Amino acid sequence: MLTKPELSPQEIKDQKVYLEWGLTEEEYTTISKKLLGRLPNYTETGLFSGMWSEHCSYKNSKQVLKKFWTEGSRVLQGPGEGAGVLDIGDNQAVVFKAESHNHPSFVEPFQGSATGVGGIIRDIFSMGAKPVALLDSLRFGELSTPKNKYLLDQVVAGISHYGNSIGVPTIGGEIAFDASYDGNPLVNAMCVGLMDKDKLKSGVAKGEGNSIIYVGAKTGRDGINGASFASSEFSDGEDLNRSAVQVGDPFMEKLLVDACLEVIDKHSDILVGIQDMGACGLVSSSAEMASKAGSGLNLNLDLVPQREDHMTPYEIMLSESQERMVFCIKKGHEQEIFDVFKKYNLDAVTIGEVVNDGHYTLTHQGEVVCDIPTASLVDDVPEYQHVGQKPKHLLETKENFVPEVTDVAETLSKVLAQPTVASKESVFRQYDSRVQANTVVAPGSDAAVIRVRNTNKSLAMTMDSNARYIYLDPYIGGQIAVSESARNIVASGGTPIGITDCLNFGNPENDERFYEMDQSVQGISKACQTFDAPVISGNVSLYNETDKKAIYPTPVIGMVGLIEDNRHITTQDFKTAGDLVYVVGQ
Amino acid sequence: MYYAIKDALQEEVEMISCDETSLDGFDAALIPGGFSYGDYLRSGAIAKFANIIPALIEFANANKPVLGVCNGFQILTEIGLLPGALQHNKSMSFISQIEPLTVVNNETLFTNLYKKGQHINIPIAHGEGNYYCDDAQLAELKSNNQIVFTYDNNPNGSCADIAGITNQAGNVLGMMPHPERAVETILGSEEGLTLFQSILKSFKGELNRVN
Amino acid sequence: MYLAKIHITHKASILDPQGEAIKNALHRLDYQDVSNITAGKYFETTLTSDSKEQAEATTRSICESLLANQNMETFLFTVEKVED
Amino acid sequence: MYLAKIHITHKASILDPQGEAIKNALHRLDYQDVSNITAGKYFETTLTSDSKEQAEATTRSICESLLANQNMETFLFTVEKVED
Ligand SMILES: Nc1ncnc2c1ncn2[C@@H]1O[C@H](COP(=O)(O)OP(=O)(O)O)[C@@H](O)[C@H]1O
Repeated sequence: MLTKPELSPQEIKDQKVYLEWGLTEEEYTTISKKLLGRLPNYTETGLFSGMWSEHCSYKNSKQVLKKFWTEGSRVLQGPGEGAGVLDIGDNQAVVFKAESHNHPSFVEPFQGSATGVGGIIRDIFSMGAKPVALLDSLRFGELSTPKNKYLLDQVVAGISHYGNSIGVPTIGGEIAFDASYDGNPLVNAMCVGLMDKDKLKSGVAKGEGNSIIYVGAKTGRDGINGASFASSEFSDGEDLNRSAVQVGDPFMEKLLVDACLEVIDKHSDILVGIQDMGACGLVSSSAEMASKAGSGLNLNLDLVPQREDHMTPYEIMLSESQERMVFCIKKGHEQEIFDVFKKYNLDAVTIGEVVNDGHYTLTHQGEVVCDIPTASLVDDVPEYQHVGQKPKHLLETKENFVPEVTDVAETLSKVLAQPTVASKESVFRQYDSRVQANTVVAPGSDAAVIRVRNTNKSLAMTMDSNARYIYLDPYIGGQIAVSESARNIVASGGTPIGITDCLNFGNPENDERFYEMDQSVQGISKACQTFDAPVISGNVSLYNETDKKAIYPTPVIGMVGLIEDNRHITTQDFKTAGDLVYVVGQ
Repeated sequence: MYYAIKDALQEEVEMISCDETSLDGFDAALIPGGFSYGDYLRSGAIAKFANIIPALIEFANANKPVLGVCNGFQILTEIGLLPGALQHNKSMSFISQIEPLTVVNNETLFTNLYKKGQHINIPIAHGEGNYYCDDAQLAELKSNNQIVFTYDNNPNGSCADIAGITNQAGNVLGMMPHPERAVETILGSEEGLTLFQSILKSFKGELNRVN
Repeated sequence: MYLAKIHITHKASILDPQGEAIKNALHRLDYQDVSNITAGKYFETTLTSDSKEQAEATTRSICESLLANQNMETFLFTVEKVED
Repeated sequence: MYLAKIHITHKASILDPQGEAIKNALHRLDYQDVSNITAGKYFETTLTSDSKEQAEATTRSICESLLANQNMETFLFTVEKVED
């Protein structure tokens, strides 16, 4: 991909290169005939392929996501921004979101999981919140193969590296092993932040003449067009032709957090919008910010800080280099931002401005390399309607299987020895769970608890999913996942107040896989409503298949609960010999 | 660290940027943990060139108390205020857990409120906490009573179970465990607070407070 | 006995945060003549293989399977015969 | 322009946790002919110094002050002239 000479619009059409980049025939036709009225050039085709990928556009899942219950009295910001925000009283708000980094973690487990953590942290502080906790939900194939052991070790090391270095405690999560994740491990990370309610920021670019400022690390050829890559199935041979891996630099991100929070704190009046550069890098962050306000943008790519020589516009726009953010700043106040970033030794550069014509225009070395309606990248993406079909395995009823247990003690110890059931201490001891000195309940109990400094309140949080239940009954299974989270929160002394989710599924174009997603989302939604815990953010990871075999349907729930009085905090362990043990429930 | 002093100890504390060049007017210097400069190369290696370091060395040489915790300990060895070095943990992985320690020397200005031989629980969280020094150095540490804390079940491979040492003069303490994370019951332990109270006590006894 | 000397370096175009951090530190310290620095790894292994070819094959194999992360790194090695 | 190649290795008398961990991993993987392995660091720096002597002096100085921790590590380097 790096050395390919740039093809002309006609060559792209004739050689059907867009197919390689993940655009379908129909999509390409819509773009050239309906949206542009001409053939898109090389750069434009690249931008469309990234922005129209499932990862950026949710074109196959929007229909389902609309079914989530997103209301509730505490919601300050529901799905649609970098992260969701809930009111927790006293002018304070909790911000959280979960994100998957499945494919990158399979290709390069250490950096893949590390950059997953870096990305989710950026989503949190781009809302104006200080990141206070991380959680992770992991799935691997059985530990009997060296490859899966390697993946587990490296993924955990990557999370530990990034989270520990940046100084955000990793305080909870879950891990399970099953053959269905062979070749398709799941690495989902969740970040929770705290902020003053009135500091809430959003990712928007508006106001003619306002400046678009690029801050953070330089752009290199890392993970070019990773989003369209993440949104396709892969086969075993692919290991060989990968594009350059993204490498995270937690130290850089630590400076970035501090600098961004300083801007939000002290220069709020000139900060129109802020967003992190995640999937599809500069194009997706800037185009989404503009589309929210119906604005256009003029960007000069020569001004983008670059780490490597001779980068093409396509590479600059679709690079997924880490630790970068975009600001929209009121015209004339740019220097205030530069001064803040200078203190932290970080790049901050004006790369363009907001315009009112609705056009997304890029220039590079004096030439216009892209001139398309902003809306065509974001709002005009087709939404696909799928109709699910109940999977075959659910139609064939089997006889109830009743296991025969002869030696209870032996069976119990066998069950406890299962990696999925066994203690996860060897994993979570690698995570600094107490940095920031607010951790009241560290990993090892039901939910983890972080106190809110200077108040008598705490937050409980947990991540849960049980894919087998969902495989066997997606609707009820979805409810069970939320209920398990809620039990963990309640058992720690909290009241559930909201959830985030990561929807990990197979290919949605397959009716049975679609059914699993659709039904489990409805189950989740129903349970959320019952618990008065709305869905405020989330992420979708589809096409988790290797050689046509899908993972178990694995929607992961990340739930946060509020503990109104720290005296209510409860831990899981038995306290004193002789205490009575009760079983409650059905 | 900042909150441990401000909220738990209720004393005046100020954060100083590594770009400052003076520690004038301060009674004690506390170097917290936390991956300075990303811990690239070796923990603390790059930090040793921060602008504040000459002032810190001068401060220590003037016999004022200096405490380095975790990354702070690593920095103190890198700049030569404490002997030895901190290597990768024997297991090569990061370890975060609550660790039982023994107070070996309670006659320092950092430990005068502990009992000799007292067992305390303090969290550790590090990847490079495996203390190393050569035999001659170790003999010297022992004969000068510079070993202040030892691990009860050596988690990282440190020589002689060392968790914390002072310099010869006894005014510089470096330790891998985090006393500042054990200063409130809600955080699980108050046994780290005693260390900060000890510093305070030795002050109230010996020095007139500046500020 | 054979001695293998193995060098592992970053592939070009992969971000090398360690090299960057060191370079910045050196510039702050006024080593103005250092224009670039890249950080890599170096291993020395002694092998009891029967022949130089076998020692080379083993070395290549451990580089590929363990020492180098071929997503991001390349390796180079030499093998020489040494006294037992 | 000069190119310096710098090797940093553990002093022989000091246990090298990284080398040990790798050796154990190799033995688990059944590389029986690997009898020992030591882990070190490798740096390449380009220098714009005026002379080879100056490039060597700079390299020595950055090794001593930054790259190696002389409590436990030793360094070795070579400097060669390269095309600009
Ligand atoms: N990947 C992980 N990261 C951090 N903590 C984890 C991880 N996996 C499990 N834990 C912690 O281990 C404890 C037990 O987890 P789990 O076995 O899922 O318990 P349960 O089934 O009771 O929820 C919890 O405190 C959980 O947060």
